[in-house]
Amino acid sequence: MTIDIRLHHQVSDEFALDVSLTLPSRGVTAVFGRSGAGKSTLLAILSGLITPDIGYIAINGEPVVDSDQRLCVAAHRRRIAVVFQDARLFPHLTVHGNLDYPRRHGPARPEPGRFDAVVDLLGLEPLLARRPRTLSGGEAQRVALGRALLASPRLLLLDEPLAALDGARKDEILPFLDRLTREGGVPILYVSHALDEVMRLAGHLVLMDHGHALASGPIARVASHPMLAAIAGEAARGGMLHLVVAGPPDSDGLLPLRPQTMHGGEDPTLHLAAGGAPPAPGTAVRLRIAARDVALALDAAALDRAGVSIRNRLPCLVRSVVTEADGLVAVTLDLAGAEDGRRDDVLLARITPAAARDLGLQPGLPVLALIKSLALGPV
Amino acid sequence: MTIDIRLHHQVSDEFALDVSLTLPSRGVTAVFGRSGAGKSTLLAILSGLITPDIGYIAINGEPVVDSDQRLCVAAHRRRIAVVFQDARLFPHLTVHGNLDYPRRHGPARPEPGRFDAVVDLLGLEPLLARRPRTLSGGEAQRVALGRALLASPRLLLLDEPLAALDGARKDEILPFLDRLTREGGVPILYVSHALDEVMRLAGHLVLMDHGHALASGPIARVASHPMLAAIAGEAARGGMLHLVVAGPPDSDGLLPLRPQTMHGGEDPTLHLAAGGAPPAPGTAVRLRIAARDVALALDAAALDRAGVSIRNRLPCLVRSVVTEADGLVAVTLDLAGAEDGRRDDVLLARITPAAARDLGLQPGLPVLALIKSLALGPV
Amino acid sequence: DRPLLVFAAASLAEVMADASDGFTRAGGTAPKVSLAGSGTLARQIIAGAPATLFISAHPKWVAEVEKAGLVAETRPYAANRIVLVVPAGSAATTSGATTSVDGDDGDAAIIAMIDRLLGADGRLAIGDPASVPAGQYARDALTSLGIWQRVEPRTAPVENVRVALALVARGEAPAGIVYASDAAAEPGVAVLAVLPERLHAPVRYPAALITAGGADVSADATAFLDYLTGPEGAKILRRHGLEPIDR
Amino acid sequence: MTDLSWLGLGWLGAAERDAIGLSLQVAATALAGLLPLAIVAGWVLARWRSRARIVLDVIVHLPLVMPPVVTGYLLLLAFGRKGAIGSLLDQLFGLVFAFRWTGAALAAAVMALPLVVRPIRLAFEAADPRLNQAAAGLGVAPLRAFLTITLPLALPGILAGTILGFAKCLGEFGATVTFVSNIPGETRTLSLAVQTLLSAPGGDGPALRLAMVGVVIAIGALVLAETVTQSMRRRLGLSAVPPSRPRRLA
Amino acid sequence: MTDLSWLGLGWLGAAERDAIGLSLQVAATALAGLLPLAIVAGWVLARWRSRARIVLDVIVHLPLVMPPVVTGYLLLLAFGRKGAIGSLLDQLFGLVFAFRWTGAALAAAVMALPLVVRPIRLAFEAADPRLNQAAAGLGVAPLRAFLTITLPLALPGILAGTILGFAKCLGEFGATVTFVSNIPGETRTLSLAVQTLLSAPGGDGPALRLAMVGVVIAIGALVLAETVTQSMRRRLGLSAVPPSRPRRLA
Ligand SMILES: Nc1ncnc2c1ncn2[C@@H]1O[C@H](COP(=O)(O)OP(=O)(O)OP(=O)(O)O)[C@@H](O)[C@H]1O
Ligand SMILES: Nc1ncnc2c1ncn2[C@@H]1O[C@H](COP(=O)(O)OP(=O)(O)OP(=O)(O)O)[C@@H](O)[C@H]1O
Ligand code: MOO
Ligand SMILES: [Mg+2]
Ligand SMILES: [Mg+2]
Repeated sequence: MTIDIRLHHQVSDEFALDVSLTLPSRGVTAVFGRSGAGKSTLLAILSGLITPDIGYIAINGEPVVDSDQRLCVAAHRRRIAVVFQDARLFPHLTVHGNLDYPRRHGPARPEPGRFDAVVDLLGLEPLLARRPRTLSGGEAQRVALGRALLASPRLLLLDEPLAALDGARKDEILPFLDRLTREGGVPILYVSHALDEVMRLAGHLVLMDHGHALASGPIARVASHPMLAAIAGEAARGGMLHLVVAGPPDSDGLLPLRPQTMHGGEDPTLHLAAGGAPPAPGTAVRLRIAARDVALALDAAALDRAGVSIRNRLPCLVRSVVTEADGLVAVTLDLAGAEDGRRDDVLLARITPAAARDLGLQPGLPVLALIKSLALGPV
Repeated sequence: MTIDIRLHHQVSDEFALDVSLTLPSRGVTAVFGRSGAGKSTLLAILSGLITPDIGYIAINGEPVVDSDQRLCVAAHRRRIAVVFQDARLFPHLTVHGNLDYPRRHGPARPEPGRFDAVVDLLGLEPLLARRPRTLSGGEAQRVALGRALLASPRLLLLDEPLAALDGARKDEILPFLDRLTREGGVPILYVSHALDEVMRLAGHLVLMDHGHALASGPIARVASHPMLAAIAGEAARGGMLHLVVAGPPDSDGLLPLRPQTMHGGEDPTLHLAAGGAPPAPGTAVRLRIAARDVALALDAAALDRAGVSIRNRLPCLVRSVVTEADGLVAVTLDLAGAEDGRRDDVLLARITPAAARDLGLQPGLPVLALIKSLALGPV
Repeated sequence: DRPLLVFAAASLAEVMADASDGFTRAGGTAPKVSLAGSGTLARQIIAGAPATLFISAHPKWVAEVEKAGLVAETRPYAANRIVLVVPAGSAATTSGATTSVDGDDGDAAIIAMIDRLLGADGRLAIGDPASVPAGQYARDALTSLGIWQRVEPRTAPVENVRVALALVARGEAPAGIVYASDAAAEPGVAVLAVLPERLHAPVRYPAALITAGGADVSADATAFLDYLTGPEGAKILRRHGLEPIDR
Repeated sequence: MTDLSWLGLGWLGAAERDAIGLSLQVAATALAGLLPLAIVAGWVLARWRSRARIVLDVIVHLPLVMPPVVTGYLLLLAFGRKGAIGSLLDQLFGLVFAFRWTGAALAAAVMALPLVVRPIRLAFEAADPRLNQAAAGLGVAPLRAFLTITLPLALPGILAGTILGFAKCLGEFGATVTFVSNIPGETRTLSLAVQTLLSAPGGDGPALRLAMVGVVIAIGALVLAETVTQSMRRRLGLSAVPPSRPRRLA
Repeated sequence: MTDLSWLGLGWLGAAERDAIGLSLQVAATALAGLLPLAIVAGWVLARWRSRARIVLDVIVHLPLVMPPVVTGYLLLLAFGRKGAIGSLLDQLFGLVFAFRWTGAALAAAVMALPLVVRPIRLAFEAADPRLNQAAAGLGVAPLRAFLTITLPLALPGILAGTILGFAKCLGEFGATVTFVSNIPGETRTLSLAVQTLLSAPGGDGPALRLAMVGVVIAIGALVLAETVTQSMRRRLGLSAVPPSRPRRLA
């Protein structure tokens, strides 16, 4: 089940969108790229607001655009809801009217209680009687998101829907989107500049630049793409671990997690603040580990003696050691004991040259990756 | 030199803005608060777009609103430029026309070369001939920012100006804003939901909620306000250090920094990736240290033996140890040897209860704060 | 029978109002009277208007309708005169009563009078000769006097008698040539001279009974026309400054 | 004819009251027939890009460019009993315009056409097509989106056009009198009645008095329209609030 | 009078050519005088919140509501040589309207007033006041912001009003003939000339031919206005692009 996109569209003399992508039709696909890369244009073409000059677009094998067949399904028949960068609320309707619009005038038939659930999630209750013009920036974006959620779409396109929201609100909404796509089976294409947002949510990442898709693939693979850091800034660098919940939360409320691909060796259990509803033992989870959160150590026993507070210590092998332009040293790590073929699990650390020298880092060296448990974020 | 604000304004039956603030009229003041807290409304009142019901507003002692004196200076006479949440570009003018508008029709007389400098900084060169409607979200916001910068304002109000920008672009613009306010002496009021943005730039933080200013003060003080974490999410927690550049960058390109308030004891020098133009020795800098970037250790010698890659090790004393709602333990640290009165320097670490038990943490205990050098960010 | 719909020249508004009342009171069918410019009415009849009686301010429009084969019978109905008017109370009127200008030597007197009244930049208010019958008679009279070439640029040709009268009454124009009937009804003007009928075609209001595409002449229309041309009708005409035609 | 006794216009003669009632009837009929057409024309003019648009534009403006009498005369030729269209409509539907109040309504509608279409067109041009795009994304069909978004947003413009058209209907004279003559109780509208009074000497006073009745009716319509428009604009958050200006505080 | 020989209208008589030239002159003068007023009135109607606005609104609509002859008659009473305003203007500035082409222009301007004001008003209502706020933040004074932002943004509406007004000026008959009479070469505009031809039996053909000249002039103006408007809208990114519809690909 995939979303297939091959298209060429000349937007202006200077800018053309030219992409060829195969995206999973489950889960969240993040579209990441600098300002002006063509992300919004791509979304507009998918949703049918722009007809590409040439192209083929199919959702689960069902074509919606096919220039060979001279086919172009009308936007409203595609059932692809968009949350635009500008909220585009209907100014003559109240917030309630906006939220209810897809049901009243479109094909959406949300199950009973869904309206209230969405209103609740997005904190829209006090705004229901208001007109869009009086909403604050973040309020408007929440309403737009709610409206799209209530359209029961086949595919949801989000163009920076959380840019104007505070962190706490984001922390509420992101898990909901996650549930929507996992339980509701609605695939989401998610444009965002906030890489941590993306990383928490997306399983697939498309990296765009100048109208082209530089890379597209599982997030663990694309996360190490050199352009990502160039676009996202330092905060973007990092690795990815695939873990399994190893048991119930311990007495401190920390959830034990084990790498899926690691066999033998030292105890590689990580501990994560479990939060309200921890996943059941056996659940597979995926965690992004920012390079800034990873430190290295050589000697586990000495660590304990040193009284270091970092509990998550993952035995790894150095894959590569590269001195980068900014003077720091990038150390790529494989999990110790991982099968050779499985390289989806990867960790990145960035340390000072002095530390690299002192530790005598070189490919193949066994090291401990120290990861602050806090840095793991919610599942 | 301050900006004095005392005002009450009833926006609607449900919402009133009611604040009393004294802000520094130098540097960047961040206004932080959840969606709908009243940030944009506050900016609108300052800039003169809304006349408050009752109020007194003065910039450097010169009142612009004084309801006792029935005074309300017209918006265009205040010389307060605003970058709105929506870019509000003039649709009938090209990007060049928009940027040049304040000079052609207003009192702005930017020095020669400034236009090109701003265009350059914001990467607007290829857009100059374009009309606003054809710009991408991020492009429009950059133009709006450029237009405000070229209006040579007395005070600059920024309402989430970087929300639609990628990290790399932000990394370019933020230092420019910093220079603008420090060298140009233009104070900036900066609304943002991105706390790291705020923290990198602002010297003063106003925390808003439900139309009220919950807290206002130097960022080091307000950064530990409990509401901050509630609003900003986990990423917001952290501490603040005031440092002095201790010398030129070392052979690895790392800049040595020392706390201003620390005397005697172990060598507390921190090392920071220096970047392109490192500040001269003796320059005072301020760094925010996120709680997630701080680990603790007890024994320095054992650390070396353990081969831990973290080079920045700051001797501290535990001020408090608090187990928090999410199960983790918040450890507040004072720098060892700091004068008692000087508590602007503060570090926060969040560790697992198990680690806290193992380390035997309690107030007064000397510990080493381990800070990944990378986490310090630019000066 | 077709309803009694009368198309009458707008200048007959009051005459028609009185006549309708009188006819109805005398037991006749209440007529409906559509008042507009004679040309407009004629075109409408030709285009199939259900009029049963057409009273035109000028015989030529009846001729047009006749050409279309829609006229069953034409009868002369009323006569009018054209008069030279000045603002009431103006200096021109104080010199004496209405000048008699019926003799041949009268022509010179009229010419002198007009020249004097218009002075250097006054205008002579007349109906528009192109469209208003009163204006056509005025033009004919001035042509007969041999001064139309000279006076034409000094005329103010208006669409509507009402306006011509108002121009004179308010002194916008120092003089005007209008129907005697109109002058009689407007207290703001005084008649300086009645123009001799020999100077222009006689002012006649013909009445035509209309056959609508083969339909017979309406009995009601005939009865009403009889009333109009009868003694009652004559009284009404005189009351409004018009002359009945003796047959 | 509409009973207008409740208006308390007893000081007016029966004929005048007839004329007023007729004018209202004519205006209402003209607008009812015209509005759907004008909305379609306004939309086409606003959204079509074809060069052929200009043809429609010219047709819409014709009644304004030509002397009213010419328009009336052409109507007479086309829609008269003997006219090509008139005779056809008569045969097919028994619909007769000639010398009926229906013809007065037709003339008024034709003369009002350009005035009604332009504001509607401007309103459609001002309605943001991106909102329709948003609706399409929500699965709403274009026509439905037009009816539920574009049309409501264009309502102030439609109302503005209606008001201009209503005023024109009240004042229309030339085309009406030429097309359907000036028959009391049938085609003698307010405007024609005023003109009739005025064409007789001494009719100034009654004519102006009657003209004032038209003005009063128009004022009523204007006040109503303004009220509705303002409340619509207020709901859209567009109410006539000036760009906030400094105000001295109490 | 304007020399129109270059138009190649040799097939028209001198009188007709005079009428055409006069019509253009009258229309141009009327619009030149009317536009500034209409812009002010449109702005006031769009942005004032005072209830007194309705008074202005009624005044603006009056010429539409009243039969044209009444308007002309009232103009005559006020602006004639002996009229209160007319005599004053004559004494003060030697400005005479009565029986002059200037009076025809005045009549045309008055009759066009409601048609010109409404589109301008709608355009001002559609102009986003938040842009003026942005300008204020950049230190630009309100009047300057009006001239450099609101006015340019309202240009399509102003042009729309101008076109309606121009068409009305060409077609105006009733008020003009009543106010300044029908003097060849002085006040006999195209519309009056058409009417004159029409009021003689057999004048239909020439009348319609002359009316067509007016239509052709109007078409020229419409095409010009449309071209300008579309290029303005294109520059604003508002060009008549329909909400993107599915199109079959080549
Ligand atoms: N009508 C147009 N004419 C010219 N250029 C255009 C037009 N529309 C879009 N573009 C350009 O196409 C590029 C892609 O625009 P798009 O909106 O897809 O960018 P984006 O990736 O969404 O950027 P952002 O993150 O800033 O929103 C931009 O450089 C934009 O300036
Ligand atoms: N005209 C109005 N009527 C009613 N409520 C209003 C009106 N204008 C603003 N508000 C409310 O005032 C509050 C403050 O709005 P404001 O735009 O200042 O928020 P904000 O802090 O900027 O939020 P955001 O971060 O989402 O932009 C919001 O709850 C908003 O809904
Ligand atoms: O000028 Mo008109 O508009 O005669 O009817
Ligand atoms: Mg975009
Ligand atoms: Mg805001």
